[in-house]
Amino acid sequence: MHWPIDLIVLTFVIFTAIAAISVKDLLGTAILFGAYSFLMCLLWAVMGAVDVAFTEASVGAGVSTVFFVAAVFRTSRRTKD
Amino acid sequence: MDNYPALIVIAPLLGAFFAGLAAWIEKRLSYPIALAALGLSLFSAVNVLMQVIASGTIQYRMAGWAPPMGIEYRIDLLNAMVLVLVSGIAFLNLIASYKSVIQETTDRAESFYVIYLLFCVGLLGVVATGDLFNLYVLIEITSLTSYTLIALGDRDRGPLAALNYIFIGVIGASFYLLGVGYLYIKTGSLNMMDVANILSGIQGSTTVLVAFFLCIIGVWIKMALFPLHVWLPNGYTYAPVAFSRVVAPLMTKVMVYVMIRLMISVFGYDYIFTELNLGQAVVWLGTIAVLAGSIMALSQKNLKKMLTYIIVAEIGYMVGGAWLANELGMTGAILHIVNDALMTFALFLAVGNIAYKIKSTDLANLKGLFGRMPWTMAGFVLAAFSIIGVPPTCGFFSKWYLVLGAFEAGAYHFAAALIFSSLICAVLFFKVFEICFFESRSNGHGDAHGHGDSHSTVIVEEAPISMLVVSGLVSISLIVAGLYSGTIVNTIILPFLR
Amino acid sequence: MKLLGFIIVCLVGGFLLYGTGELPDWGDPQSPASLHLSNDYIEHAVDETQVPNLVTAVLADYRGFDTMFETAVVFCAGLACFLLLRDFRPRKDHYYRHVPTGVVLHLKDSSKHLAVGNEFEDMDKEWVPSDIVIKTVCRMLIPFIQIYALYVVAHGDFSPGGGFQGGVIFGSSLILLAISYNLKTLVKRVSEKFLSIFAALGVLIYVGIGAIAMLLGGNFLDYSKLAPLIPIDPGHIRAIGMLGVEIGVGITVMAVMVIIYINIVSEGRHEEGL
Amino acid sequence: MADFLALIVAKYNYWLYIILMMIGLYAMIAKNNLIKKLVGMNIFQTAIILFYVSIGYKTEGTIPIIQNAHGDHGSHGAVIQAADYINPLPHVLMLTAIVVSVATFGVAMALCVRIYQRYQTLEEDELRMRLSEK
Repeated sequence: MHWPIDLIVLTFVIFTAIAAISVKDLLGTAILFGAYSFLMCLLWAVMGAVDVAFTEASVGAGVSTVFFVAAVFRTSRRTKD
Repeated sequence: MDNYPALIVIAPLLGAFFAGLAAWIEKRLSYPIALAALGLSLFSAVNVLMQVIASGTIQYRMAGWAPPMGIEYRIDLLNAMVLVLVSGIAFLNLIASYKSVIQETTDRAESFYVIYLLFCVGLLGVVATGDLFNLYVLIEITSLTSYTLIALGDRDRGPLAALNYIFIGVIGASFYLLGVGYLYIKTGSLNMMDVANILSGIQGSTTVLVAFFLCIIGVWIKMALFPLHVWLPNGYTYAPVAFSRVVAPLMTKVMVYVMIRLMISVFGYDYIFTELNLGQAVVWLGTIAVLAGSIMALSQKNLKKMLTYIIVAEIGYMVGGAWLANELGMTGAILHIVNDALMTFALFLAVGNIAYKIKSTDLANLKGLFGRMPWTMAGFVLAAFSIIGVPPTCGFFSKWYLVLGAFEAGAYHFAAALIFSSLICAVLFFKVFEICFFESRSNGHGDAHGHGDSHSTVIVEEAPISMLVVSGLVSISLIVAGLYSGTIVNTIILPFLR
Repeated sequence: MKLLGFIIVCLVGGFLLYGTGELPDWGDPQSPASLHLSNDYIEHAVDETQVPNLVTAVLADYRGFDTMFETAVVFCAGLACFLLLRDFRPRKDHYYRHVPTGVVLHLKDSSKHLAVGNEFEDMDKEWVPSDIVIKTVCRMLIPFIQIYALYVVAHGDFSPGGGFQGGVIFGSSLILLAISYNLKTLVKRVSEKFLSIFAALGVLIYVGIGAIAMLLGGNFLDYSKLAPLIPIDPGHIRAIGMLGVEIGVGITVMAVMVIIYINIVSEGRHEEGL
Repeated sequence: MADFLALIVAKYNYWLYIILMMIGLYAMIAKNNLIKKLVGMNIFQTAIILFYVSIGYKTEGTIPIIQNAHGDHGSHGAVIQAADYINPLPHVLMLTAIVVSVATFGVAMALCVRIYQRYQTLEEDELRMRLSEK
C-alpha cells in the first residue's frame, strides 16, 4: 500500500511549488526548485518509475539547480514578485 | 534501395555531426558537407515520392520492429509531397545563404550550418513519422533550433523575441504532449494507425474529447493561428535572414500538415465533423485570422514584419479550408500548403537579397529599389502577384479551390474574407511597389541640377549571383506550380483524400 | 496580466478537471494503457533483447529512434549555449596573487599571459579563499563519482540507469571540480575543443550504429544486423547494440552539460566563474 | 466514508497534477521576472511528467526490471506475468521528456544571461520600458 506516502509527498510537492514561485529571492527560488525536483523524484520512485526518478534526481535536482545558480550568479538575485 | 524513407531524415542528421566535427579540421568543409547532406535528402525524398505515386503507401519500420511496438515511418501521398517540398526549400535556401550567413554570423557560420541542418531534420521527421510521441520529440528539435537561430538575429530584440517564443512554444508542445497522454490512457498505443483503429471503437468519451482539444490547441499555438500568434511576428522579423527565409515558409506549413494529419489519420473526419460538429466554429476562427492578419499587415512599417503578418493571414486560409468539411476545401488547404510555402519562400528570398545589399528592411529605406535591384524586384513582384492571387501564378489556384469549397459548405463569410484579404494584399503590395518604384532615393532630391539625370545614374547593385539564381528559380516555379496545379491535385491530393 | 493569467489558468484547469472524470483509477492494472502495448513489452522484451531492465530495452531498442533525436536535442542545447554566449574576445585584465604574501598583481590591457613562477597563482577578479577541506574532499570524491557514472552507463541494462543518467553524473563531477577549485582549473583540463568534439562524437556513435545496421542490409538501428561485426552469441547482439548506443548518449550528455555550465557561469568568456 | 476515501485515492494524482500544472501556467503568464517564468515552465513540464508516470502505475506491480531473467535461458518455467510489472512505456516517454525539458531550460537560461548582459534587468516591465525608450 503506497498510497499514504504518495498522498503526503504530493501535498509537499504542491507546497514547494507554490513557495518556489512566490519567494522574493531568486537564489531561494533556486534552492526551493531543487527541493521540488527532489520531492518529485521521490514521488516517482514511490510509483515504481525508478529510471525516471533517477533521471530527475540527477538532472532536475542536480544539474538544473546548478545551471540555475550559475545563471543567478551571472544576473541578479533581485525579483519584484 | 528500400532505405530511402530513413535516409530523408538520417542524411541531414549525419551531415550535421560531420559538419560539426569537420569544422575543427578545416572551417570551409562544413558548407559542402551540409549541402551534400541536404542534397541526398532531397534526392531520397523525390525517390520516395515516385515510389509512392507508383505503388502506394510505404511503411518503414525503425529498428525492424513491427508498428505498434516500434516506431514506423508511414509515407503516403501527402507526406511524400510535403517531404519533397521541405527538403527542396531547405536545399535551395542553403545554396542562397552561403554569402548572407557569412555576412550575418561572421565567425560562427559552421555552427549555423549544424543548427540549420538539425532544424531541417526536425521538420522532415515531423512530416515523415507515423508515431505520436516521435512527433513531439521532433517538434521539440525544430523548436529548440528555431529559438537559437532567432536569438542569433537582431542583437537587441533577438534574444527577447526568442525567450518569448520559448515560453509560448513550450506551452504549445506541452499541450500536445498532454493530449497524447490522454490518448494513450484511453487507447494504450502511440502509433497513429493503431490509435485511429482503437478510437473508432470508442464513442462519446470525455477523455478523447480532452485529448482532441489539447492536441489541436497545442498545434494551433505552434502554427500561430490568430489569437495565439503573438510570438510569430517578432520571432521571424528579428531572426537572421538566412534562417527566416526557411522558417517562414516551412515551420507554419509543416504544423498545418500536422493538424491535417491529426484530423485525417488519428481522430478521423467522422469524429470531428459529425460527433463534435466543430467545423463551423473553426471556420469562423480561420475567417477572423485571415481578416486580422491582413489588417495588422497594413499598419507595419517594416517589410519583413509586414510579410510575417501576411503569414498569419495565410494560416487562416489553410485552417479555414481544412475545416470546411468538404473535399474541395481540404484540397484547397493542402494545395495551399505547397503554394504558400513557395510564395513565402520567394518573397523572403527577395527580402533576403534586399537585406543583404541595403542592410535594412524598413519601408522608408527601400526607395528606388527597382532601379538598383531589378532582378530581385522582378522576383518580388511575381511572388506578390501570387500572394494576391493573380491567375497564372499558383496562389490563384489554391484560393480558387478554397473559395469553391467555402461556397459548397455555405461558409460565405470565409469566401468573403478570402476575397477581402486578397484586396488588402493588393493594396499592401502596391504600396510597397510605389515606394520602391516611383520615389527615387533621398540623395536625388538634394541637388537641384541633378534632377534630370538622376534616373540615368542609377547604379545597379544586385545581390550575389547564387542568391539571384535561387530567387529567379523559385519565382519561375510559382508559375510552373500554377500551370501544373491540376496535375498535383489529380495525381496526389485527390487520390490521397479518397 | 495577473487577472488574465488567472482566468486562463482556471479555464484550462476546469477543462482538465472535467476530463479526469472518466480516467481509470490510479494504479488500476486493468486500465487500457496497461493492457495493449505494455503487456507485449513486458512479456516479450526479455526474450527478444536479453535485457532485463524493460525501460532500457524499450528506450534503446523498440523506441531507439526517439532516443536518438532526444540525444540530438541535447546536442542542440549545447551548441545553442555556445552560439548564444561564447565570447572570443581575449581577456584584458589579469590578476596574479603571490601565494606566500597575498600580494595581488593586476595587469591591465594586456592580452598576453605573464610567465609567472610557481609562487604566483592566476586568479579571478576577486580572490576567494579556497577552503582546504572542500578542495581535498572534492579531489577525493570526484574519481569515485566518475567511476559510479561509468557503472551507471554500463549497468543500465540490468538496473536503473543508462546513458543519460551516467552522462549527467559524469558531467556533474566535472562541474564539481569547477566549483570546488575554480573555472580555470576545469578549462585547463577539459578544453573546449575536446568537449565540442565529444558532444558531436557521442551522437555520431548513436547514428553511426544505426547507419551501419542500414549498410549491412537491415532497417535503420536494427542491432540484430550487427552480428557479422561482433563475434558474440547472436542472442545477445541487441544488448551489445544497446550498450554502444548508451555509451554514445553518455558521451554527448556529459560534454553538453559541461558546455552549458561553463558558458552560463562565465558569460561565454571561459575564465571566471563560480 | 470508505467510498470517499477510495475516490480520493483513485483520483488524487490526477487532481494534483492539474493543480501543479495550473501553478506552473499561472507563473508563466502572470509573473514579471523572466527567471520566475522559467521556474513556472519547469513546474508545468514536471506536472505533465507526473501525469504520465501516474498512468503507468499498477497497485500490485513492481518496478519494470525482470527478476530472474539472465543467467539461465531455460528458466521459462516461470512465465512473466504482465500484471506483476509496472508499465514501462510511460517511463520511457518521460525520460525523453525530462531530457528535452532540461535542454530547453539550459537554452532559456543562456538567453536570460544574454538579455541581462544587454539590458541589465530581467523584469519584464523594465524591459518593455527600455525597448519603448529607443
